Amino acid sequence: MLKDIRVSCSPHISERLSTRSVMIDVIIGLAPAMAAAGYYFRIHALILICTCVISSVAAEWLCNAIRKKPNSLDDFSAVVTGIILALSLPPNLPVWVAVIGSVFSIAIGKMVFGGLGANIFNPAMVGRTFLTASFGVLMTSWMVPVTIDSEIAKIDPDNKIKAVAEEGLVHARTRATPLAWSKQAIKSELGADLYSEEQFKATLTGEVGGSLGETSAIALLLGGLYLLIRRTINFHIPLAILVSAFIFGAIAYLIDSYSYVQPLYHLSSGGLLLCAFFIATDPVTAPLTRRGMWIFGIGVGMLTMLIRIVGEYPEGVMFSILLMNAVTPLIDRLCKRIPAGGKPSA
Amino acid sequence: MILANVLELWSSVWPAGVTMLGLGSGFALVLLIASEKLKVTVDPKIEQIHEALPNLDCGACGFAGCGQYAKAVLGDPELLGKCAPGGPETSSKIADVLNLQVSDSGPQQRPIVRCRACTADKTLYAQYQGIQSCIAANALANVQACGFGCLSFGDCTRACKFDALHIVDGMTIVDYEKCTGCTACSKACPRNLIEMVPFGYENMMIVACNSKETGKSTRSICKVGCIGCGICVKQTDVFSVEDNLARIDFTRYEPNEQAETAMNKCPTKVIIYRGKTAPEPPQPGKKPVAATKA
Amino acid sequence: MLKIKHFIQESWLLIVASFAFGLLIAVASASLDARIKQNEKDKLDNLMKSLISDANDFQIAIEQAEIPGDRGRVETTDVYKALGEDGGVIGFAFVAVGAGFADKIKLVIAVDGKCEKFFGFKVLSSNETPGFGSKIKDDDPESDVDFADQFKGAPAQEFELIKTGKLEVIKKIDSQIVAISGATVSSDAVVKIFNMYTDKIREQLRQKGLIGDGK
Amino acid sequence: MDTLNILLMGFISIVIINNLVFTKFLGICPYLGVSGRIDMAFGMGLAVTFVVTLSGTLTWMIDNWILMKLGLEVTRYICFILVIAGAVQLVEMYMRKFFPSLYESFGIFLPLITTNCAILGLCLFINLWGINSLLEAVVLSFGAGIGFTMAICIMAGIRENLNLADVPECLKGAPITLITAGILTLAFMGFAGMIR
Amino acid sequence: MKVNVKGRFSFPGGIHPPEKKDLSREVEIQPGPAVKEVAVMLSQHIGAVCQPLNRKGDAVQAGQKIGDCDAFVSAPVHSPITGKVKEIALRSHAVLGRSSAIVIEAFSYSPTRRSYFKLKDDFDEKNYSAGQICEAVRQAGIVGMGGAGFPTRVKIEPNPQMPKETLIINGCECEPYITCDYRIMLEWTNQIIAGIKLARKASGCSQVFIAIEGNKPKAIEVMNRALESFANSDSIKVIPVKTKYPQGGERQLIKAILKKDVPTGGIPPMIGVVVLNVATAAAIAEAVISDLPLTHRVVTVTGEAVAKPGNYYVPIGTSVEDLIEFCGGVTKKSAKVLLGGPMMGIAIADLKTPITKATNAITVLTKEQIGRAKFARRQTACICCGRCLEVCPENLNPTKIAHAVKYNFLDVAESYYISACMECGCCSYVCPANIELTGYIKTGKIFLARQKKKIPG
Amino acid sequence: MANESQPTTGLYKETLLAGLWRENPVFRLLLGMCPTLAVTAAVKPALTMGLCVIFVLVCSNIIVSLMRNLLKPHLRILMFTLTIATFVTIADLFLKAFALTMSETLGPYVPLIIVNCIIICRAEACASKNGLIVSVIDALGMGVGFTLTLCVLAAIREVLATGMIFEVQVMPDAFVPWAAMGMPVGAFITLGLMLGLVNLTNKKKAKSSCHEV
Ligand SMILES: Cc1cc2nc3c(=O)[nH]c(=O)nc-3n(C[C@H](O)[C@H](O)[C@H](O)COP(=O)(O)O)c2cc1C
Ligand SMILES: Cc1cc2nc3c(=O)[nH]c(=O)nc-3n(C[C@H](O)[C@H](O)[C@H](O)COP(=O)(O)O)c2cc1C
Ligand SMILES: Cc1cc2nc3c(=O)[nH]c(=O)nc-3n(C[C@H](O)[C@H](O)[C@H](O)COP(=O)(O)O)c2cc1C
Ligand SMILES: Cc1cc2nc3c(=O)[nH]c(=O)nc-3n(C[C@H](O)[C@H](O)[C@H](O)CO)c2cc1C
Ligand code: SF4
Ligand code: SF4
Ligand code: SF4
Ligand code: SF4
Ligand code: FES
Repeated sequence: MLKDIRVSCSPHISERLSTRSVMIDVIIGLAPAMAAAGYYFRIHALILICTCVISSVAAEWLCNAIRKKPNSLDDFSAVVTGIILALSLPPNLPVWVAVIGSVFSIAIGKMVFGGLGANIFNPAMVGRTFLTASFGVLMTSWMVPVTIDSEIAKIDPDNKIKAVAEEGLVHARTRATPLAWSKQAIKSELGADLYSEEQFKATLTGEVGGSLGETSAIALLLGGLYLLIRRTINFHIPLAILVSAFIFGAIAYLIDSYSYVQPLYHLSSGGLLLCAFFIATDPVTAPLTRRGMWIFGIGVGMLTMLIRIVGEYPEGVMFSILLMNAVTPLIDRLCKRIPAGGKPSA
Repeated sequence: MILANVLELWSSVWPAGVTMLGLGSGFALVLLIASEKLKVTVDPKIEQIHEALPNLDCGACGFAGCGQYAKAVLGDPELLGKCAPGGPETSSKIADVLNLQVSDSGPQQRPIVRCRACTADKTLYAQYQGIQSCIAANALANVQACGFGCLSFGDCTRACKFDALHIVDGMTIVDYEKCTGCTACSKACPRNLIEMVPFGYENMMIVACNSKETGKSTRSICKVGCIGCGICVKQTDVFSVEDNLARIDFTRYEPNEQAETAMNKCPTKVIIYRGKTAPEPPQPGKKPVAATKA
Repeated sequence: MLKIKHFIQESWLLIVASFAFGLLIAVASASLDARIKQNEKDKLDNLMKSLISDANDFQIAIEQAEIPGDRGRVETTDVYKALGEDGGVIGFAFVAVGAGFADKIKLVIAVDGKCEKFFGFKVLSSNETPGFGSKIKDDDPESDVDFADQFKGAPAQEFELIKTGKLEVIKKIDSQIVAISGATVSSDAVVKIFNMYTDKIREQLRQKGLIGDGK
Repeated sequence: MDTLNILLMGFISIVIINNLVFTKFLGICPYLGVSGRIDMAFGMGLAVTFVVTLSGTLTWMIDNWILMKLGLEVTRYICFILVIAGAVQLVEMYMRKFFPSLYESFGIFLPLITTNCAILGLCLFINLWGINSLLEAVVLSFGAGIGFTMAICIMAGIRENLNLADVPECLKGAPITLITAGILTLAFMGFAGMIR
Repeated sequence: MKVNVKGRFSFPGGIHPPEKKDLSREVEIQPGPAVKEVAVMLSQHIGAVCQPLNRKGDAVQAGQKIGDCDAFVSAPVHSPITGKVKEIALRSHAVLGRSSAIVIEAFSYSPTRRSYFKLKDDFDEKNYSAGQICEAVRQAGIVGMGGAGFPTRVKIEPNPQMPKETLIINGCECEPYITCDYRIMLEWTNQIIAGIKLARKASGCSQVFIAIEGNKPKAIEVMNRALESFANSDSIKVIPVKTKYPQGGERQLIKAILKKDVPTGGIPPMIGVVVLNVATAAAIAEAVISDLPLTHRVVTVTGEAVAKPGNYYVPIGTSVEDLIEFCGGVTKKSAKVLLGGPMMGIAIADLKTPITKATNAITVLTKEQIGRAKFARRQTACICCGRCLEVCPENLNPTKIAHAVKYNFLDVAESYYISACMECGCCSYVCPANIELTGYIKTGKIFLARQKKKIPG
Repeated sequence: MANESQPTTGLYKETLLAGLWRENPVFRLLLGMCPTLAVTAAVKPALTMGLCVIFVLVCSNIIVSLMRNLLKPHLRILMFTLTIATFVTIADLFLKAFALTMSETLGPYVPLIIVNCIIICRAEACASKNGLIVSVIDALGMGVGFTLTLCVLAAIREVLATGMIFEVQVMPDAFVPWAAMGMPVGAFITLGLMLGLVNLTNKKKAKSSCHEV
């Protein structure tokens, strides 16, 4: 009668969802940011994104080949890592640096832990941090968007735009990066009010210097919204990050509104939005439970602002991500779920 | 001249010497008193093991110092060999201490696998997709037609710490050279196919089947299953048949003519030898496909 | 009595050994001590000499000068005077300490005999990140300007750290110091150390009458 | 107020910014060895905190009040190590005899840390940094212990997770722990320069 | 214990798989095949196995008791047909593997539409004492027909240590595909209510809730109407619960209706609740009032691969093969045969497996459907997305437990409360990485049980 | 361990080689990790450190071996510590006198040799049980093994972090140094990967204990 039947454990049906579809969703969510990057940085964006994706994928393939494990490229997670890494790098980064970063991300950040799902730290951030530590100068040299008239942009001969303090009010959009500017304002006691309305608008559209994918707040919000609607990510982590960062920024602003920028500027500039929607939400490295996600998000937000405000670096996103990744196992342990019926008495 | 030099040296050197002397003797005294006054009695076994250890308290074993490791090893001999500084030498010493507890009387217990169906002998009703473990597969009725035979997913081979079990062409084969008789495999098998029996001889005769089906239904699903026909019982009373399945009383088994006859007369050739030098088991009827290494 | 005997029995080896080792160390120390002291002095001398190339000899001018630092700490340092060919004082040098990016930075700073101009500084010890903060001591062969060069001949007054990278600003010797890009903190630390010591040292030199009080 | 400030800053600095494990490479052996399980790691951390506070204080006193006064700095290393070893051994025996439950929870780790560089290292660093008040020495020593506890607990959490992952066979155990520690140091760089 | 009937009766977690009930929802209960042979398993319930009361060759009457056991937690089995005992042999059992069954060859069996259950006009549960009801239930061999097969007598018998207050009648039928309870509620309404009253009487409960999922409005209506027309049914309420899987799980049902949690590792009577399936209630009525043992049951035969899906009233012991054959055989597409629904049902390989008292459905899935389910598709590693945590009705951490089992850290699995899992399958259903979480958890539970059994011995 | 009465050249060779590879203190015993990580930013300090360790190891093994029959159990470890601390102090003094820069670079890691588990481990495992010659050879083997490992690690790091080795440029001019390799990260990750590589080379047939699907 029946010849070709199968047996297996229940359940025998499942939702139409796969790791690959989740990853593709993330790529779609990143598309607006990539488009914005492409618009503002043109060929630089294309080169950087392609380099990172290709070398990430190649590195993953190689690692699997070395371990004689089945190929795992079709889950697309390496592509996501590549894109996120690219979006967090300065647009004019030399290609070879991007290759080193991608290979480090995948090999040390992911594959040595056992590949997809096993990594403790966010691979892209591991790569970026390594690059920052290794090639600090290259990693902090920013270019202005090509859409800005070169007449206005006072680009130094060596193409490193260090904000020129003595010229006072430089054209808002040509300052290094919004955060670097605000940091410098604190240090040189120029006062953060130089951080103008115009600049804030520029951070929304993205016509500012900065990492490839972080400049346009609107594009990031759009992508984040897509992920939220698709339920690829939960709202907990982004909300916790943005709210805690805002509160922290607000406290600093209230204490000294002369040297610290308005909290809203903090949200719109730098990698915070990219982080909140795409990086901190990396499910692998974030806590599993809702309560854990709140703690994680608040931690990321607070650490980011702590580093931005008190620390040495203008941007704290990648460090706070890695730090919170490190304590994620502890958070998960702390937020261990208790069965619905309470702990068994025995 | 030299004397003067020496004296001069001495004069600059003595404070250090004396300080050290004071320190040294002070510590010696305190430690001596402490070691006698604050002595805590512990299990002599632990003490023995502790003594065998290098006492470096380096933590390489993953425990909080040698004392803790000693305690742990006593409880769980599988932890043996974790002391990197001590090396194999220390391990063997600890093993000696531990072995004092093991009484060895009677023949060694060794596992036998009571199923000899190779892949070709088995009948399948369906294809199993899922977790590749015997326990998981056994939870589903009739993953194989025979509800008693070896599932060949190798839970037992994973349980064996000594690499003494292998799945060859769907059969679980014990490597009696490597086997230490630790019983881990017999505990692991969800179908209770692996039985620890006293190996009175180098090779033991076993009934390599576990099927309690009636002869007819056994025959319909397995070429090498015991059909409970009772021919073997007629040869020697070492055999008995219960629940359609022949068994051997291993405590009374000895290699002799009758047993040999029983083995040869078994219609499905389910009585075979197992042991270090056991001959290849005979094949009933048509030869199955040559055993390919799994 | 028995107890003492027991003690001796158990511990004589340790006691003897500690005594012997104590002596051994002391002997080693005694024989190497002079050299060690000399080494340290040589190192300092060399650094000071490289700053004040005309100096023939260095002598302690102020012993344990006290410099009040951050948060109520007090640093102490010896101030050396550099003697020229003619035996006249041609400059002063001292070791200055301050917090850098990673750890403390120790500098040797030299000023001229009137405490008006700096001869510059050398790094005695620092633990700044290689490639970043370590540039305060490296003479970077690639760049045509050197961070340390900005201090050579600079007036002995408050320095100001700025971040502009224009070559003219760097080349200009004045009280504006351009930070090393990527190592603002370390640059700032050096400037802070200068600012912290300069006035205090001048004050003390003046008190001791080693320099005139006219500016 | 100033003193308090110094103490507080010193404490924070040694816990996170100049963490012994991440920046000074001290105490790596137990960090690799005893970080397999969180409860063990925590016990180890407590024990280190206790011992490091004790020995940091003791050695500072001996150094400043005896050795420096007598000009016997050459014997510093010997004195330090003897004080540490002796004190630890005594405390361990004492605890074992009179507080067995306390001993079970963290006393068992005591012997393990005599040969741990974090202890001696900290005493040496305190000397090297020229800490000249007893209070500061105590706070720094305590902070060092807390920093170690934090580091080893984080690592233990991570390793418990890695148990349930498909780490390449050849990297299991110490290698992956080292790599993780490497990335952790990268992460902790974020705090660099926060307090000077 | 006031109940807010208006609230949204639901529980945290759960999933919404496609219902697929249309296949057999509107098909009335029909007589099953004319079987020639039935195999009555000696163990159809949780508890002690029955001993056969007959020998090979004995003739047996329909309704005759053919297996019994003295143990408290057990239930006798009866022959559904008149015939001859052919043999006592091993048959496949969905849970127990190979297990003994009494094989009865029918002299003649012609299935008839089950005669309509007539509730006598003078029916009043007060005419029966609690003891009488319990004994009748036991003698009729009634076990839970909702799936687990726990002897019903044990459930309803008053227990002084755990006084029962609430009786919940489980008409949720949350599993996709299955419709037998729905049909029973529509067609045997009065019988169910009589059964409920008897069960209430026997267990001494003061209030009764009939839980029906919101996607069965007709059943709710019919039930409500029947209650109105019945005397003495004011303490019985129909509660429309949220449509969601596994709403029918008793712990979830109790949570939804009473907002109470059954203690982990505990059973509902600990908080004074009894949960009975609607079919069980109907069986109670039949047993007590008409003195009929449990020999037949309604089975839904369904699935896209079945030619004639429907609900059939069949003798217990009928083989799956016969039943599927009766429904027009299976089409070529069929690839998986399940006893039960697709979420909790057990896949069987041996189609000779007989139906037991707890078998509520036979679902035959097509290749295309199982292709879309786990196993066939590529698995990846867990991406820790947390979906499995979100849907777990027991508030567990399925991925941790499953991975602990996979990597052989059973103590870790235990520390994450592996034993609290009810194997509902929600976690596997949603996992984007296609990990067989439920399978691993099941494996781990078996493993632990083996370990526990071995260690003291 | 060796029986002292009949030492053979083979045994000596065996002992020597054991320290170099088979029982390499860093790779196999995982001991003395702190200096391994701390001093390997460049080859020079690594080599200096290694030499110091060899010196201390040999001296303390000699002393312990000579005293081995006089040791009392409760004072044994104290005795070892004392011996080692003495020689470390001497080594430190020598460094200060003859290699001031190195002494400054190594800083407190020289005195930390006292607690380096390798030395106390060899004292315990070898010297306190063996005769003079075996102990010395063992010390040399272990010490050289340690030093070589340190140097390899340091070489990798120095080349990548500065493009130089022994402060001599070896990489092409276009090479941009990877500053991170000179930082703690570099130390941890390089050593981790090296350990992995070593494990790989002598990997025995390892069985995975999980139920793979
Ligand atoms: C996800 C992400 C993380 C980042 N993390 C950091 C960081 O931790 N440190 C940093 O200096 N820049 C980081 N950046 C870059 C900053 O957002 C921004 O471009 C930088 O602050 C520019 O200022 P800078 O020199 O002046 O550093 C990150 C960018 C992204 C997109
Ligand atoms: C790995 C790393 C190490 C650093 N080390 C130093 C350092 O030693 N000294 C320093 O002043 N800045 C150091 N920095 C950079 C500072 O944190 C900060 O970004 C810099 O002072 C900003 O200066 P800029 O505006 O000139 O770029 C380091 C940065 C990184 C990423
Ligand atoms: C996940 C799950 C789903 C269940 N769904 C139902 C259901 O839909 N209908 C039902 O009657 N019982 C269902 N049950 C069984 C009930 O939990 C419970 O055992 C039953 O209602 C008790 O009644 P019984 O003893 O009469 O079978 C389910 C159990 C589980 C674990
Ligand atoms: C919502 C979401 C966010 C992700 N973010 C990152 C990321 O920030 N960095 C990264 O390397 N991979 C990211 N990934 C991809 C993937 O999870 C990651 O490569 C794993 O950490 C690899 O194990 C993301 C995936 C998802 C679904
Ligand atoms: S598990 Fe033990 S008894 Fe079984 S084969 Fe291996 S060594 Fe022998
Ligand atoms: S003997 Fe048992 S455990 Fe081993 S493979 Fe066969 S069924 Fe599995
Ligand atoms: S199968 Fe178990 S773990 Fe999974 S959702 Fe259901 S109760 Fe939770
Ligand atoms: S649903 Fe699957 S992928 Fe997501 S956390 Fe659970 S097991 Fe992992
Ligand atoms: S070498 Fe530092 S703790 Fe062992």
